[in-house]
Amino acid sequence: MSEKLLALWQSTGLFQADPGQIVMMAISGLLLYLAIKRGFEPLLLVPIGFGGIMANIPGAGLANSAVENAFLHASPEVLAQMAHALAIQSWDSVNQLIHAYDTSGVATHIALQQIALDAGFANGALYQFYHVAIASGVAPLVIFMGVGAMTDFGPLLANPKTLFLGAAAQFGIFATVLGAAGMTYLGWMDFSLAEAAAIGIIGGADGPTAIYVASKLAPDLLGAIAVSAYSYMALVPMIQPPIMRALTTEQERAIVMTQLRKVSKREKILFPIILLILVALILPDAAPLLGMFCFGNLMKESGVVDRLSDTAQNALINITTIFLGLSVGAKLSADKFLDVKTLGILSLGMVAFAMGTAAGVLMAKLMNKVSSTPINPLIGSAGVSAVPMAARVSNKVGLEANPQNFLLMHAMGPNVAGVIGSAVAAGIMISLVG
Amino acid sequence: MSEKLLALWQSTGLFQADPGQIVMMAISGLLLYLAIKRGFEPLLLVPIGFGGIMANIPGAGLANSAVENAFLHASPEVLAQMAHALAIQSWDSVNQLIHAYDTSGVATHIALQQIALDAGFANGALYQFYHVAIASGVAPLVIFMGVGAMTDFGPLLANPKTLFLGAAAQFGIFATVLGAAGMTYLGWMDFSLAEAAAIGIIGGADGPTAIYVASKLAPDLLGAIAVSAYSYMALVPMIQPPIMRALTTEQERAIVMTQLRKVSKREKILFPIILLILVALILPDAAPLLGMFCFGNLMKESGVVDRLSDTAQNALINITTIFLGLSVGAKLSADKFLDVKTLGILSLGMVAFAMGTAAGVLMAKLMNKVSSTPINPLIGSAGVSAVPMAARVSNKVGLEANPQNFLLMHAMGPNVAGVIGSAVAAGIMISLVG
Amino acid sequence: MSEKLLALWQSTGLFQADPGQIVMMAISGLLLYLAIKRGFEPLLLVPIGFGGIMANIPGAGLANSAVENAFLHASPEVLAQMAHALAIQSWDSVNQLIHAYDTSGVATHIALQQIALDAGFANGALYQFYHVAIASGVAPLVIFMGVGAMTDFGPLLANPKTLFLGAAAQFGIFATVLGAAGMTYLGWMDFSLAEAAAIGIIGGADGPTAIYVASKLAPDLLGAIAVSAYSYMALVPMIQPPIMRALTTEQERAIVMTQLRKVSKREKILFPIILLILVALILPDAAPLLGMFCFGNLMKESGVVDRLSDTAQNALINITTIFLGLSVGAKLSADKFLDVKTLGILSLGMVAFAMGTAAGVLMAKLMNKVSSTPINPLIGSAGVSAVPMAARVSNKVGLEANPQNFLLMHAMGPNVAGVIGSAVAAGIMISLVG
Amino acid sequence: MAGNFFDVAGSVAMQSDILNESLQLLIYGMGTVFIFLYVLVLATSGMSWVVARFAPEPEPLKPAKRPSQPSRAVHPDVLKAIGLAVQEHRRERR
Amino acid sequence: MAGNFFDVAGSVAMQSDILNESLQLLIYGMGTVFIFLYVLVLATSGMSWVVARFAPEPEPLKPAKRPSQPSRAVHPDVLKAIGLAVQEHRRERR
Amino acid sequence: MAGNFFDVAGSVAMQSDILNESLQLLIYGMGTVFIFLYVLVLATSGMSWVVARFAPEPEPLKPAKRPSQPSRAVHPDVLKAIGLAVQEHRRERR
Ligand code: NA
Ligand code: NA
Ligand code: NA
Repeated sequence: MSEKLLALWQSTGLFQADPGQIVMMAISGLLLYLAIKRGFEPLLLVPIGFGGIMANIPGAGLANSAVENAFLHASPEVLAQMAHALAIQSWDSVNQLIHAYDTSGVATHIALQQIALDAGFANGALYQFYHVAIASGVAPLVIFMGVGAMTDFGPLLANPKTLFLGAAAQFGIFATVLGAAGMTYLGWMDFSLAEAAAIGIIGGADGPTAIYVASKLAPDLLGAIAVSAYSYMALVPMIQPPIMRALTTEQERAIVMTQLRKVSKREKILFPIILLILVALILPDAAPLLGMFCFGNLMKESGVVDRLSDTAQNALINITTIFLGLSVGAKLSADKFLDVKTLGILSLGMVAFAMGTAAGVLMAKLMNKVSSTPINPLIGSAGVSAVPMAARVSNKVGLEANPQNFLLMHAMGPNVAGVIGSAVAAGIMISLVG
Repeated sequence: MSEKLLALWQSTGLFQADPGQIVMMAISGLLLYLAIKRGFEPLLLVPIGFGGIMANIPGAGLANSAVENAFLHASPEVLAQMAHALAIQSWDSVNQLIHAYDTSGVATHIALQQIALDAGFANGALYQFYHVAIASGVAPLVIFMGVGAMTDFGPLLANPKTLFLGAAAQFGIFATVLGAAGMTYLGWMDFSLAEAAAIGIIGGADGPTAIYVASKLAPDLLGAIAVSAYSYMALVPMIQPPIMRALTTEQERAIVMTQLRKVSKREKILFPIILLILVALILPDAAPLLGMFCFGNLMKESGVVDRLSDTAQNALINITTIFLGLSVGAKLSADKFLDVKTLGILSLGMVAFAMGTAAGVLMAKLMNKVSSTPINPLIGSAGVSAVPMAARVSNKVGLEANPQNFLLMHAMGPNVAGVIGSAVAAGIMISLVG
Repeated sequence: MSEKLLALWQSTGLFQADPGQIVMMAISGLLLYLAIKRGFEPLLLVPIGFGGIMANIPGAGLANSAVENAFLHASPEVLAQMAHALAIQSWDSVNQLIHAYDTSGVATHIALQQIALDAGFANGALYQFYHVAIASGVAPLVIFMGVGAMTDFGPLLANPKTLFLGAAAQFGIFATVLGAAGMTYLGWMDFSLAEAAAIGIIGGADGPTAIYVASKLAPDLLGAIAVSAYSYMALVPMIQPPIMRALTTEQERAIVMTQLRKVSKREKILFPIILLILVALILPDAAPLLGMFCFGNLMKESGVVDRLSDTAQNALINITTIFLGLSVGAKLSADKFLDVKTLGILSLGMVAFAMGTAAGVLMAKLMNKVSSTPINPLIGSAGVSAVPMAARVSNKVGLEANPQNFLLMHAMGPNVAGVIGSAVAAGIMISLVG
Repeated sequence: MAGNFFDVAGSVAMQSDILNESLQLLIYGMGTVFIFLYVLVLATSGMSWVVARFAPEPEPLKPAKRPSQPSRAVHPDVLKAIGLAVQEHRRERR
Repeated sequence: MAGNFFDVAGSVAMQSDILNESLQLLIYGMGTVFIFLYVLVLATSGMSWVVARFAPEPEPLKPAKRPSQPSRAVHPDVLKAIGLAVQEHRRERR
Repeated sequence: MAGNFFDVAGSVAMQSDILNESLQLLIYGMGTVFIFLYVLVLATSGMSWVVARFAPEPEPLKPAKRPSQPSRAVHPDVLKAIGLAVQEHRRERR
């Protein structure tokens, strides 16, 4: 009798809880609060926060693979089998086995998986979502397709020079990589080059891009990187204005830009195709992200497949967002997230946004020096993407300087250029570091 | 010439048909009739019935894995290979091999799968659906998320005591497990404890929960369990009223309940989070089902991710329902369904609903004894869930006793409580028996 | 320094491009042009064309499996490992290894896959889409379900004899198989019987059917077959009229048909069930395609699961179409498509459409001889399916002969009969040749 | 999968074989197509006759179902649409 | 997965075992269900009390959010619906 | 996958290496970004010029397409919406 009550009690989360999980559940709860009450990128942070809570439910192992669950709960016999499959004779702690597993090849993984499944362990639901949505790399691509189907390149086509602003703003990405390397050099942190590159992409201010790169270069940091990317995207209205004001004069901010020309349907149809061809010629490693992005945009602009385009920007992107968010939440595990590295990622992410903003504004000022047509430097900050938030910020700060000056449409150019820019940067990272 | 006509004739279903398949196609046709003409839970029974017909098409093997199809149609050489992989030297009937296969481990399964694929056999379409939708456990979770996004906990929050009715009604579940065990004890049936537990869940009167538990504890009985669960849910308006009348007096049925208070948005947002935390602390094994349920409900109530919530309750749940139904139909194979166990399941399912109804009503009467605020015992029967049918039944029977007495809103409380209750019961089953 | 610039330059598509890929990108661009500017079946040809461009991006390997990418880019050590797994000691070109891989069994495939993954190679995005959508056979089935949910069998039920027109038009399929065999006999081409059968299905004038059969009988030709099928379906208004006029007299074309009777709801509900039962009895190999088709139609006609039916004809079919199209595009690789076989396929496809059209018209004339109720031979051409284009063509040509004669509704009968007919033909091919 | 009766020939694959194999395919194929659709014509006509004879006019059942289902099916969008459409319209009638 | 405390008995599987095992399941099961839902009642009531006491009327926040979101959520269909509906209606008023 | 020219260094991974590697990344990265977007600016401007010069006003083609497609795309919901909206409105006008 008593030992059965004991069994029941031992199956409770209260009994199995470890402090790290409690902390992670609290952090996930904070994300939910920020998303629901403060409107921080709710479409992503609600699923991420909720997924984070589920992933840290003690004893449920929803974010674990069958093998990981076996390591945690298996009987000594099963563990012995697993150790044997790992070619380990003697071992004092399971962590030894886990480490051996993490460093072993695919064949060994399959062998242990078979043992775990035979022993009745199963992959957690969130693990399955992560495996299908992110590990495969598919979900970010599908979301990029949907974003492409929602993007209007008209303002960009009306003023192609704004692409340079989208280029300059990517300085935040690479400067952050340097920063992460510097922290490692100073011994504050221990980031590999791949990790540094993945952290830098936070400066791209583009969620799917950051998740895609992190899943390829630093899966262990994916949770922290995604959380930091989406949080700072939500904080853009707080982060950018002071920097923009500091780097510009009153009269620069008041510059009125010339009305954008009307862009023809045909130009809009040809743009995604040209962009894809350039990607193919210059940077094949950016092809998955930018290819799907162009595909979505072509579906929209061609006007002949509206039912596909509508689905891509509604049912399909919504479904994918739900599972992408839960999958990111699955990466909010205590052992990965409650690490000094996360502090580094959060601080570096902030730096990345600031640097990108500054680079965009300064680039705009430089272009004003060289070109004849006036450019309001405030639209430079929109080059970090964070669509459409950053463009709205440019507009708002502009109105402070000149209540008649509506910069929104002008800022949309660098804004979407920033999406392209960071996808290009992502391709470079994967090509040079991956 | 003639032997070619023979080959054609031998490839017809007429030639390959075995009586069991004919019977199963007839049963599936009956399910379609009940769904379309009698309105029996059509959203599930139309796909289940149609899937049942497809699964029993002679010679098509739509519900078989590549290995099963190989066992049925393979050449002697291939069978010899498979026997060798099963470490069987001599065998007189294929069933021997099939049995050996069923009892072998994952590694052996993979080996035979490779032989079958090399021999040109493929997984049937319905088998693939089942594998992806149910075996993975994903489809019931996605449906639960959608149900959560469609559920309003307002009436429950206005009168939390009704949760006890949702608890009492789960007595039907566990009493049925005892009943199944009794049948085994008396030698009428031969149910394992896991099978008995899976059968009991029929009493939860909740389709996805029953399918989820059956897929974990008794996959072979899944078809019969799902069919019986959905059939009795459709029969609730016939099963419950006599029991409700038998256990209550005229004046009890006429009890007017006090108007429900207005529930604030904030309470509705906090409820799913509190529920999730309790699950995490007390019953981690209920986390997958209740977690997704709470997630769907939070998406709805938070009001900041309406596009996700809309997709969860429309496109996503509809797509999942289609494939879940077809997958359940894939389990309506003669060898599994045309078994004395199915009769046991159908009779026990009926018992489960009756017991649950009675327990709910009696609990309500008990609460009337102890508490001051009056409770109409008729709302107790809604505790079996079967949302919203059971609540409507409470309302209807109530109106017979007092034409001015609208119990619908009051019955919605125990009704949704019943969903939580059976999900909790499911967690207990999986934790203690799984 | 210089060798790093070299590395960057070598990672560009410009450097890695081979002429075949350039040509394929041009051909894919042409498909996009035809789809967007000429309205050639845009729902499929836009995704196919775009997928074709992405699949041929030099160095990106989006359409390659991890193993294929390893063959292309792996270091000598990794290649040595792979050769060893293939039991090949010495080899002068990688093509040797690739050939050995293509002809090896599933076990070897898995072994090489493990080596490739361990070496850091991954499956391309388009390869993953193809694997999930087409190799599994699922996407064409889901699309067929959606088409079924969009099909109204009313006209067919009002005049069942038109089924014979749908039967006759399938002559194009089998005549084309004979044609392909003839080309092989004459040594112009080298088609296997399976390839010939897959090519013949182009004459079915039904995209999903052609893709389904090609994926089973001749995956290497899938790209060419799908492109040719959709192109000729778009060209139906050009291909059919001359043939129809050549085979009919002015007064035959002017024949006015008797008004179609009203068809009851009940008949429409029973038809898909009867069709499914006949498939089960006579031609189980047609069960996957026709089963899903009937399921979609039953969902529509039953009227009790409208939310599922709506999803099947909108969100679900759109999502599937997007990935099916991209997956077909993944098969537009230079080595497979830039082959003399493609020319054979294109010419044979044209023949198939012409033969089918002629057979349909002649059958209608024959039926006019034997039956009392007059049939306008122009509706015979609609038997090739190509819904609803072919029916519109019948109507248009009919109006030329008699401006008061509206044949559209009469032509819808043979038109949907053609869908059934080609699905039946597909089943025969798979059963006799597969 | 099922009885492929060309296997032997197929493996030999001499030019002449493929020709007469595909000829056989033509004969058996068109034969089966016609038989199948002929049986379907009979079954369909029979079914229609039975329905007309024993169970005419099932229409009543439909209106009973339709209103409930679709309303559930399209709920979110449509209700909003109605609201907006009607407001919209009132606005412009003023 | 977790502590299945019937394993041993389960493997023996004597008729009498299953009976008393399922009896135990009944006791522990209903016990846990009631405990769980009882705690839930307490937690819910507590939460409601706290909300009512310290953070009443959060309604204002909702109208602020809703209009924006849904409009985005249902955008394509609904706008078309409005347009068509209004035209439609004008047409038939003429 | 492709030419990772830091492999060797990467495997050594001395603190100083990562610093100069990421410096190189900064140089090559920003360089490529600017080159890529510069070429894109040229290509885009060129394309716009060509379109404006040789193929102005493609608008006519669009209105021809749009009406057909969307109506198909949103068919079920919207038609119901129109119906309901119009009835609804009639009802309240009485
Ligand atoms: Na960016
Ligand atoms: Na329940
Ligand atoms: Na056809």
